[in-house]
Formats: sequence, C-alpha cells, structure tokens
Amino acid sequence: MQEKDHNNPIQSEMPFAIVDGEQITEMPKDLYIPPVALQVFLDTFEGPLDLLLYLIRKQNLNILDIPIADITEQYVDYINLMKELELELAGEYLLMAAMLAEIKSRLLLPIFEDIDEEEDPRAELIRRLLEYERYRTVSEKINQLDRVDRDIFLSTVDTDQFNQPIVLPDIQVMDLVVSFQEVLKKAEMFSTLHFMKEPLSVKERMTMILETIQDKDFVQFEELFDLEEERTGLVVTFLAILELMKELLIEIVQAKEFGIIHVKTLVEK
Amino acid sequence: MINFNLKHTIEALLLSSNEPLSTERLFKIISNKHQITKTDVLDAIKALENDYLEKEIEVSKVASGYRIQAKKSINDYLNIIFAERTPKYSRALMETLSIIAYKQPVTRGDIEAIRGVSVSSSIMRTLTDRNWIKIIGYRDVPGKPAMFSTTADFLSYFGLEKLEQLPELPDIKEPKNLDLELDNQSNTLVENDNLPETSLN
Amino acid sequence: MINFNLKHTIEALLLSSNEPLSTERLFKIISNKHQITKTDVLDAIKALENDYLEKEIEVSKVASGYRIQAKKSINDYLNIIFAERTPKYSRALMETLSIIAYKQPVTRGDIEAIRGVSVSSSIMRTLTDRNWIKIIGYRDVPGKPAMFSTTADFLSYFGLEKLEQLPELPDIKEPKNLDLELDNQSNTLVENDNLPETSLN
Repeated sequence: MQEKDHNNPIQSEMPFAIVDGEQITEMPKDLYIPPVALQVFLDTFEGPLDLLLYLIRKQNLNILDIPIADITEQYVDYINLMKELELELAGEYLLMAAMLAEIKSRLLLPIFEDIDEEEDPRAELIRRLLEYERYRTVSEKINQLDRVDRDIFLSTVDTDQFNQPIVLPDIQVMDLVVSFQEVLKKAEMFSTLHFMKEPLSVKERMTMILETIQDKDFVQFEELFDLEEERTGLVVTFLAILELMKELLIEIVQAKEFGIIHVKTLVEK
Repeated sequence: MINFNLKHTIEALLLSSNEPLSTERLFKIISNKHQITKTDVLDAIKALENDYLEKEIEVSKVASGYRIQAKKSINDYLNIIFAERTPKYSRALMETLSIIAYKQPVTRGDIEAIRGVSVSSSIMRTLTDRNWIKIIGYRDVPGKPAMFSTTADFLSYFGLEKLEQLPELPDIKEPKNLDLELDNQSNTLVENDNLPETSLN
Repeated sequence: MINFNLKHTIEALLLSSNEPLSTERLFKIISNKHQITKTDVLDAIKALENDYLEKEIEVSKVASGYRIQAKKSINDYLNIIFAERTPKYSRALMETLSIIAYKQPVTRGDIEAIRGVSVSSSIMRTLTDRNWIKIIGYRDVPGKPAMFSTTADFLSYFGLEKLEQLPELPDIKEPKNLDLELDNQSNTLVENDNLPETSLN
C-alpha cells in the first residue's frame, strides 16, 4: 500500500485530530479555554463519539476502562461550553450527554440477583466507540493514500486542435417533472427543519420547568416530560432538570426505593 | 542524480501540465535541482520532436510555450471517444430549469429560496446559452433583480406550443409556504405580470 | 492504412482521453477501422509499458481502465507547477467516504449510526458530484432509504484497481464477552469513580 509521508507540508489538515499522537499536548490542559481557542478546538471534533474518544485517549485510558462518572462530568462541561458556540451540533451532543447520564445512573443502581444477567450499561457505548474508532483510523489511512492531483499526476495531451463536435445534453419533458418534484420534496423538508430548530434550548426549557413547578409545591418527575416531543426534546428537558438541580433551584425527592419521584422547587415564593 | 534524463523529464512535465510551458519556465523548474542551461532545454525539446515523428502525438509551440498534442491522424478515433460520452446536466441545473418552467417568472433569489442553496452563475449561463431561459423584466424591489422565464425555443425543444402543455405535476402536495412565498412577491411585479404563456408563440 | 501502428495509436488515445480506457473500449474504438484482436491491444499496452521503463511516465491500471501518469520521481517538479491546487477534503468527508467504501451498500442512516452525527447533505453531494459514490438501490424498509456504494472512479482517483487494495479495516478489539471484560476491570472503575462496590459484580 502506498502510504503518504506525514512530513509533507501539504498534509497539514486537522492537527488536533490525531488523538493518539503527541499533538494533543498542545491542547489546553483544563476546560477554561478562551472562547476563540475553544471554537477551534471544538471544530476539530466530528461529533460526540469523536469528543468522547478524545477525552478517553487524553487520559491514556483503554476504552474498556472508561470511568463513566469522570468522563460524563468532563463531557458535560465541554458541551456546556459548546452550547454557546456550536448550536448546530447541540442535539447530537446533548443526546450523548443524556446517554452518559443514564449509564452513570444505572451503574449506581443497586444490583439485584435477578437482573444479574443484564448487560453492563456501558457495553453499548463501548461498542459504538470501538466501531467508530475503526472507521476513523482507516479514514486517516485512506487520506494518506496516493491520490490524483496530489500524488498522482495524469499525463494528457491537448486535443483542442481537434474539432470536437459539441454534443449538448438531451433532456425529456419528464425529467423536468421529476426534477420539480425533487425540488418540492426538498422545500418541504426545509419547512420542517425551520420548525425543528427553535425549541432546543436548555435555558428556555429550564424556565418552562420552573414556571410549571412554581405554582405547586411539587410535581411528579414524569409530568415534566411531554411525550409528544421527539427524543431530542426529551433530552433537552432532562438536561434542563439536571441543570436546575445543579443550580439548586429544584430538588428531586424520592420517598422510597423505586417510588414516585417528585420534583420540588427550592425557589422562595 | 545518476538517472536524470532531461528529455524524459521535460516530456513528463509537458504531459502533466494543463497549460503550455515555456523554455524559461521549464528551465526554472528543473534548474532548481539540476545544473542545466536553457540551450539544454531547447535541445531536449528538439530531440523529443524527433522521437515523436513516428508517434501519434507531437510537440507544438504555441504563444505561451510548448505543449504536446494528438496528431490529426487519430481524429477519427477521438470522434468515437468523445461521441460516446453522452453529456448530462447536473441535478442542480435540472432543478433550476424546472423551477423556472413551473414558477416563472422567477428571480435568482426565488430559485435560491426554493432550493435552499445559491444558484451558480454557470448554470444560469448554460441555460441562457442554450436559449432556454431569458430575462423578461426586472422586479420592482431593491436591487431590481432580473426575472427569468422560459423561451419559445425551450417549448420547441420538447415539441410543445404552450407552457400549459407541460405535464401536470401528478398529485404532489406543494408545501404551503412555497406558493405563499412566491405569491407575496408577485404583487411587486412591475409588468409582465401574467405568466408569459401568451407571450411565447 | 500503411503506417498504422497500434502501440502509438493506443498511446495517443490514452493521452487524449479524459478518463481511463479499458481494453474492451480500446478494442472497440480501433477495431472499427483496423482488424485487431483484444490480445493485440494487451500486447501493445505491454510494449508501451516496456518503452516507458526509461521514461518519466508510466502506464497505470486502475479500476476503470488504463491511463498514463507521471512517475513519482518528478513529483517535486509537478508540485511546483501545481502549487496550491491540491484538493483537500475534510475529516467528515473522509470518514463518510470510508464507511461507504468498507460497509457498502450503506444508507445514510447506517453512516449516521457509526459516526454519531447526521450526515451533511453537502458532503453527499460532493461525493456524488465527484462520482465517487452512487446509489445502487433502495433498502426495503419503511422510507425506502437509498443505499450507496463507491464507484470505479473512486478507486481510480486513489490509483487502485480493486476495493481489496484499500488499507485493511482495523479489527475491532472487542473481546468476545464484553461483559466479562468489564467485570475484570471493575476494580479500576470503582477506584476512579468512587462507586459503591455493589454497583458491579
């Protein structure tokens, strides 16, 4: 296999992205990075799996030993910073945050004999990380393959002295119809997209939750979720609840094990 | 370098470059690595010309330098190669054309609003060159954008007489906003307010 | 024709065509005018390869046929001529392309499942416009999502003949029994997490 020399100056894409490489040392050590640097930093990630892999590799951890609590905390810190800068990706990153939180909570649950058979809650995440890492690695290799116009230069002669008959593309009237249908289909997708973008703000959801709880002393945890919503919407609600807890604006109360969970306001009326 | 052969290097450079290379340029590029003179370059090109006498390619000197081209003798084959390649229009072009056909008169902005991506100038040029679309007026809004409609040639191409003969769109539910958006803008039309069906005969 | 020389004709055709030519295609084009066999075509290509041994160009066989390209030995010069023309592709594009190459046929959903982010339409468009991927069918599930695979042009771009020549996909290091493995490591987990010991058996 023809592999490309790393020292080629042209090959300067994504310096931070080679997570296993030494380049990482140039990365900020803690989370408190100036926003501009953070933007650059985040731009180098290809999504939540990529970011998680980075966090794991940064600590020289084996994927199989992920300390879920630590990683979750770091991850959530990152996405909190991210929310202000990288709104476009927030949905997917938020989903991962919720998944991590869920895994963490399941690990904390007392284990009973009869669910002993159940899979470790981290297994699915680990599988996805391993699978993604395979393709990420191989895509770096493909990127180093010889390619036309970078490492392979094609030999051609000029043929413009040759009177090439100009053949214009031919179209049928039905091609027009089909194309216009495509346009309409796409336009439709557009309108739904616009509609989707709005509601995904955690801050906004926090306010809504506070308003809901304000009048009553407490509400049931489930009541805060609108099941009509898409999965992402539920995740936003969940994150909003976590955020409110962190800011000591609400409290979660569970009278007995596996009993009803209540959410109580801590804001003075 | 032991195996350096100026003639072969120049040949490969001329074949790889997309534009003719002058003696000066060849000299500059190669003398970076090898001790050569401009005369060496010229001699090598001469030798190349000589080698090609029996071949089906030739060195040709044009204003900006030397290039290698196919000899006329293989034109018959080239005809076949180039004719086999049936050109096709891109999806972007077809979509743009269909929007102009079904929604005319439209501005570039209208097309962009519907497709969600900007309209490339080369597409508009291709369509204009083919005389399938034309400017029929300017919308009376800031910037006075040109409004495009299809032409009589466009209809003739499909053997149609009137725009109404374009196939109806089979039961597609147009998103509300598409019509609305275009309707809102239609009040601002200066003239040519009616669809140009009648104007195209 | 008296002076017909198959080797020189093939050389000129390969150099004139914008895309690689297969033996079949060369045979078809030339046999219109001259009595030749496919073996003659192959022999001529062999002879050409031999002629080029001392030259700075070479015949290369890629997925879509034969083409002539510069030898790597002159890349230093060519990099000067083509400075800054090198196309660069984003990591997102390369990852998407890799998943399509190794897992084909795949739907957008498959790609999203692996990468954990949605596939941008502009990446799919770039890949399609470059003719590196194509739709080869629709999966028979609700929504009938399109299935993508890579093309011969994709392989040719990387100078390859077959998919098998791509770098090997690293093995997944997943142990047979992930749960067991996790159990063994539960000690580390507890230390790092300060989790109660009961949380894992």
